[in-house]
Amino acid sequence: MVGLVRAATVIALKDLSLELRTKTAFASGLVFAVLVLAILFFSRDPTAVASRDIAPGALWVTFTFASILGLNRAFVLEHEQRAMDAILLAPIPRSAIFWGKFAGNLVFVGTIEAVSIPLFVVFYDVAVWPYLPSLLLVIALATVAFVAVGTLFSAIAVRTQYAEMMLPLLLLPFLVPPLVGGVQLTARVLDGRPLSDLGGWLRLIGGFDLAFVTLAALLFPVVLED
Amino acid sequence: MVGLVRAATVIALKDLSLELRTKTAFASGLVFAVLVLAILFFSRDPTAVASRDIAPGALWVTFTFASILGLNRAFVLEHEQRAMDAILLAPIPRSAIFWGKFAGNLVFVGTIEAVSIPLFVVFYDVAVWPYLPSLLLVIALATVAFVAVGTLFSAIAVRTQYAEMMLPLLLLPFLVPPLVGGVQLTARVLDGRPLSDLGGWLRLIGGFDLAFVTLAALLFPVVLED
Amino acid sequence: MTPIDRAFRLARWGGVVTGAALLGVAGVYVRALVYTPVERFQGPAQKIFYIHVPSAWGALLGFAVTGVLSILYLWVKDRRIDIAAAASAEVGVALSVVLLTTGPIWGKPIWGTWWTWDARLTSTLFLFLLFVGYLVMRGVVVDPGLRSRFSAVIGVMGLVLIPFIHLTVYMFRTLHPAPIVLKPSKPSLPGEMLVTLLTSVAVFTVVYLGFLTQRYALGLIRDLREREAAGDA
Amino acid sequence: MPVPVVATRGLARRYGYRPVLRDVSLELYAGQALLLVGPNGAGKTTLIRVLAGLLRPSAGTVERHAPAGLVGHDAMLYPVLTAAENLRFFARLYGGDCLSRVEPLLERIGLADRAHDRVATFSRGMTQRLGIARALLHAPTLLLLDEPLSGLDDKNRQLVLALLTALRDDGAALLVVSHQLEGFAGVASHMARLADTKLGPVVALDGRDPSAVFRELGA
Amino acid sequence: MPVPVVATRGLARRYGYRPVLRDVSLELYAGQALLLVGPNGAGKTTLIRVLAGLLRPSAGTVERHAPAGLVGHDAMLYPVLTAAENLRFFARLYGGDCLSRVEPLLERIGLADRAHDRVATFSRGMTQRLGIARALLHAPTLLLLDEPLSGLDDKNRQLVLALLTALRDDGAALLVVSHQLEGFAGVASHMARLADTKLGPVVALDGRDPSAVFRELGA
Ligand code: HEM
Ligand SMILES: Nc1ncnc2c1ncn2[C@@H]1O[C@H](COP(=O)(O)OP(=O)(O)OP(=O)(O)O)[C@@H](O)[C@H]1O
Ligand SMILES: Nc1ncnc2c1ncn2[C@@H]1O[C@H](COP(=O)(O)OP(=O)(O)OP(=O)(O)O)[C@@H](O)[C@H]1O
Ligand SMILES: [Mg+2]
Ligand SMILES: [Mg+2]
Repeated sequence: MVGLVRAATVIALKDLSLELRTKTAFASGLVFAVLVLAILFFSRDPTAVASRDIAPGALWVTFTFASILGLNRAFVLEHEQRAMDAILLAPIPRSAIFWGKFAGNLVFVGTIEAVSIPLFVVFYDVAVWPYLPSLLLVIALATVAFVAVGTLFSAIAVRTQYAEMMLPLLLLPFLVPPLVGGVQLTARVLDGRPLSDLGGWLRLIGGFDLAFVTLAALLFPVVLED
Repeated sequence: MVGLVRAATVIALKDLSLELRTKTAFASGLVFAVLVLAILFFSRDPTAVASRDIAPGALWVTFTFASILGLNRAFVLEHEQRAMDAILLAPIPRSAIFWGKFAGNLVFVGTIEAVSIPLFVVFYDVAVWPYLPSLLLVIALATVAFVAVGTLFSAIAVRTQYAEMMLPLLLLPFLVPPLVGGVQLTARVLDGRPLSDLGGWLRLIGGFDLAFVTLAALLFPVVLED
Repeated sequence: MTPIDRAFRLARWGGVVTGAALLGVAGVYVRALVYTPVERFQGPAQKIFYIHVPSAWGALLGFAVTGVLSILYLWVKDRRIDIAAAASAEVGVALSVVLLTTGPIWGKPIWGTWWTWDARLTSTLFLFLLFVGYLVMRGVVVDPGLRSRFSAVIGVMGLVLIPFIHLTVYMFRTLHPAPIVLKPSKPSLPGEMLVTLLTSVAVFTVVYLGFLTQRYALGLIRDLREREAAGDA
Repeated sequence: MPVPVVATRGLARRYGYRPVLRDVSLELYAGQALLLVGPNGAGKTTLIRVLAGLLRPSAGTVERHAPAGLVGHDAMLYPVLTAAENLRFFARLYGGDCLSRVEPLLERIGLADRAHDRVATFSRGMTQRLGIARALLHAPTLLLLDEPLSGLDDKNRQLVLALLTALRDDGAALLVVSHQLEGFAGVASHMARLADTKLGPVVALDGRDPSAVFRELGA
Repeated sequence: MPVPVVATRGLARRYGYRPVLRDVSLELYAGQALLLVGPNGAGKTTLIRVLAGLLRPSAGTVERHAPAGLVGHDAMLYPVLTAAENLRFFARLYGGDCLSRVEPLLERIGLADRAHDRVATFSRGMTQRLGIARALLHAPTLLLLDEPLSGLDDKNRQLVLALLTALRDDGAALLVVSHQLEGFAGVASHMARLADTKLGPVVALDGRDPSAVFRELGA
């Protein structure tokens, strides 16, 4: 158990130190957010659609795509010179690799999200500040779900020699519940509805998290075997 | 000149045969389109926003992301065992490599677009059929622009060891003109405005194509040198 | 009789069953068009009902079977289970294509729209996409052992995903008709139509089984060929 | 009698359906250094990866009583990290006092002055040495080396051979795959040949020169 | 007097600010086979890549009168394509009658039976051989080989050495980098040493054994 936590931390920290050095998550979070916002902004006829109504969608589309790119990165790195083999040789529980990557990816995606949110406030002048806590809770819940599945699938994708295309192909269907939930909750939260009204959606995403984090952790070793 | 065309064809065909074998472009075009559509649908309050109003945005967001993934793929392949070096040794003009990759990517992105458009008709039931020719023209124009820039930048990105993140980072700013143009034009075309009304936008994108295809072709050899 | 001969015989049987089933489908349609009353509100459009609903049934059956076989594979690790799972997925995808085309064709006249993001539609759609990805992945991974394990993992994940998607979209208003046959109270469908529906469901089940046997046999043959090529006992 | 550090019984491995190893039974004891030779495509790398636990055998059993140190065809390093960062990462992964061994090891393989350059900028021989250092981080009692001398110049070949001899004398068990036999006279205690999926007899060298024994192994 | 196939004058190359080659002047004529030796990190690979035109020199000039055939540390192949697909692709790229040489070459390097397996599934020695075949596709008059024997077993080492000798006799110019000198007696006509960024004198072997000359080159 101690071994697991220690190993997972070591792995996560390695990925994060790389991220800190390159700042790619930060930068791309920024660029993605701006671009999606721009496209959706210019695509709509301002008289017909209030920006408020598409803000949540834009927010989540950004999160999704920025994250998918990040997720791939995590295993491409391990694959390049087969460094993953050296990790597998170490006397650590294999699930530690999952938890390490999972944690690393969470921080990575978290950064992207942290960067984009302020941009939305600016672009769509939606007043988030009052609802920030609930909003963050919602985002966190949805993020955990798809990062867990993404971590599992990127380990598969990287070994198909077409990682860039294969990951989204496998992952996207699994994004429906967390994203729809996230979007709905975001919209409602921004309408100033208290979390208590949103029990249904929260339970749904919570359940999804529980189910798939467990499942991913259990299935991960199967994917690593050779 | 003959040499250039021949070499470019050989390179493009190699990439396309790989695509045909794996169908990843086709499949991921499908999945991407559907997911973006789903997210944007569920993200909006149906009473507030008519699907027509966000269809163009959705369309172009899909194109963008699906393409970015495809563009990366093209050079990751070359980089894996340094196969690109062997290509550089061949007695062919280096611009042939650009045109080959460019052509390959165009077909790839074209497939994705061809797959997504029908889906939009079904999901948003926007009546495109009457406007199809103009719509295709618009899409073609915008696509050429960002595939050209994308081909150039993916050659850079692949050598930064962070290709997945670096390409979008470099590319996205250049997508603003073609995408905003594309989105605007799509919206107007779907409103049944004749192309003659849209001269301004068309000229903008046309000019962008001209400028950046030329520039990319010229700068490409610089990127290859070591 | 060598395994490969046996596989070929199985394939032939599959062919026979499929053929018979397809004849059955034709029969059902004769009955549907000629002997079954035209639905009062929907008119002839409703006739598509007799292919739409059974194909839905067949598709879901196919995916469910794949999911279950995936779990089984992780347990037993027998390559034949993997081949069967893949076969079932293929049939499922094929039938969902039927479903996803008949649906909108029906929807346009009835609902006035090709598509609506209702629970059942959306879950079918994404289920379909998931298994498209499943098949693409199988096409890309060459090592059979690896391919089987990856497939199984995706299959299991998919099985768990479906209820979630359904629930998700269910929290939206729904256009799609509620179950009209499988419900506690007695079926709310005119007897004539009900009989036609049930026969066509039965027929499609046979269609599924026929295709399944065929694809399974073919997979088995390909597999045996691979082993021969590799000169493995 | 002592227990082998690693032992296989009736080991077989297929890729897809191509059999690569058939019925391989092998025992390796502490202080032994087995020099494994065989033609290209014989299955040497496959055997090593199975012994290391990176490949599951298709049949038969593998018993390993210690985490192996592995030098493979790839360096198993992160090109984007520096030499020191690479070793430190794996040292942390192994835990214990491994971290304290990073500096000395870099010193030993003559990369101390390049410790803070990214591995991506290393020459082939430098990468190879760093890969060897990585394998020695946790002072393994079982060392699996797949062509450890490839890409090394004269000086470094001697250095690595000396390193291996020292490890063997300290009681580690070594399995070395190599196509070039020169220099292994002092290192290898036993020798065997793997050819068309079968492992030949393991013969003790007793000071004879590997190249001499090579012929007698019927190459 | 004949013109050299490749010639450099005052060649220098830096990576960033680290000088790797200083003032290298070298001439290679048809029918010559220069065996280039030197410690790890001396700059041999860098020199070869500059000669091939893959790296721009930081100073000095390179004159090459023919497209080079290059065998490098990486195989320069597509792992996702089969052996035959790889060779056919590059043959088409070179044009001419190269396509007709694919089959014979696969035969020659003993990979005909594996022609339709993906390179990703090849053993190291198989990949190395395929890389060599790739370099020979267009019957180059200038061959640059960076450790061509690495990963090859005895039989294939002989095979490749014979191949090189034949090419030299047909009037190709060879530059071979190698850390193992055995077997090059018949192949190499000249020998030189590259050490700490400087290229030493190019000495003619005149049938002497490279290992003997190696010492006299002051290694
Ligand atoms: C899980 C997949 C599906 C199942 C099990 C299913 C089942 C059914 C059933 C039982 C009916 C008969 C209801 C009635 O007539 O009262 C029906 C009707 C219909 N379905 Fe589906 N369906 C599925 C997917 C789809 C899809 C993907 C579409 C595409 C738009 C679709 C469109 C329709 C339409 C338009 C009707 C007629 C609605 C009406 O009668 O008012 N269905 N479906
Ligand atoms: N991932 C793989 N998939 C399919 N076949 C493989 C794979 N890896 C190796 N093989 C095959 O297994 C056989 C043995 O490969 P292996 O790498 O073990 O040989 P080797 O003895 O190490 O050869 P070398 O001396 O060239 O390194 C070869 O025929 C090779 O083609
Ligand atoms: N891409 C690069 N960036 C920075 N430095 C590099 C790069 N490639 C090589 N070097 C440095 O240049 C020097 C020479 O490298 P090179 O690969 O030419 O050596 P080499 O003679 O081939 O060594 P080996 O015998 O190990 O292959 C080394 O110090 C290496 O670290
Ligand atoms: Mg090997
Ligand atoms: Mg070198």
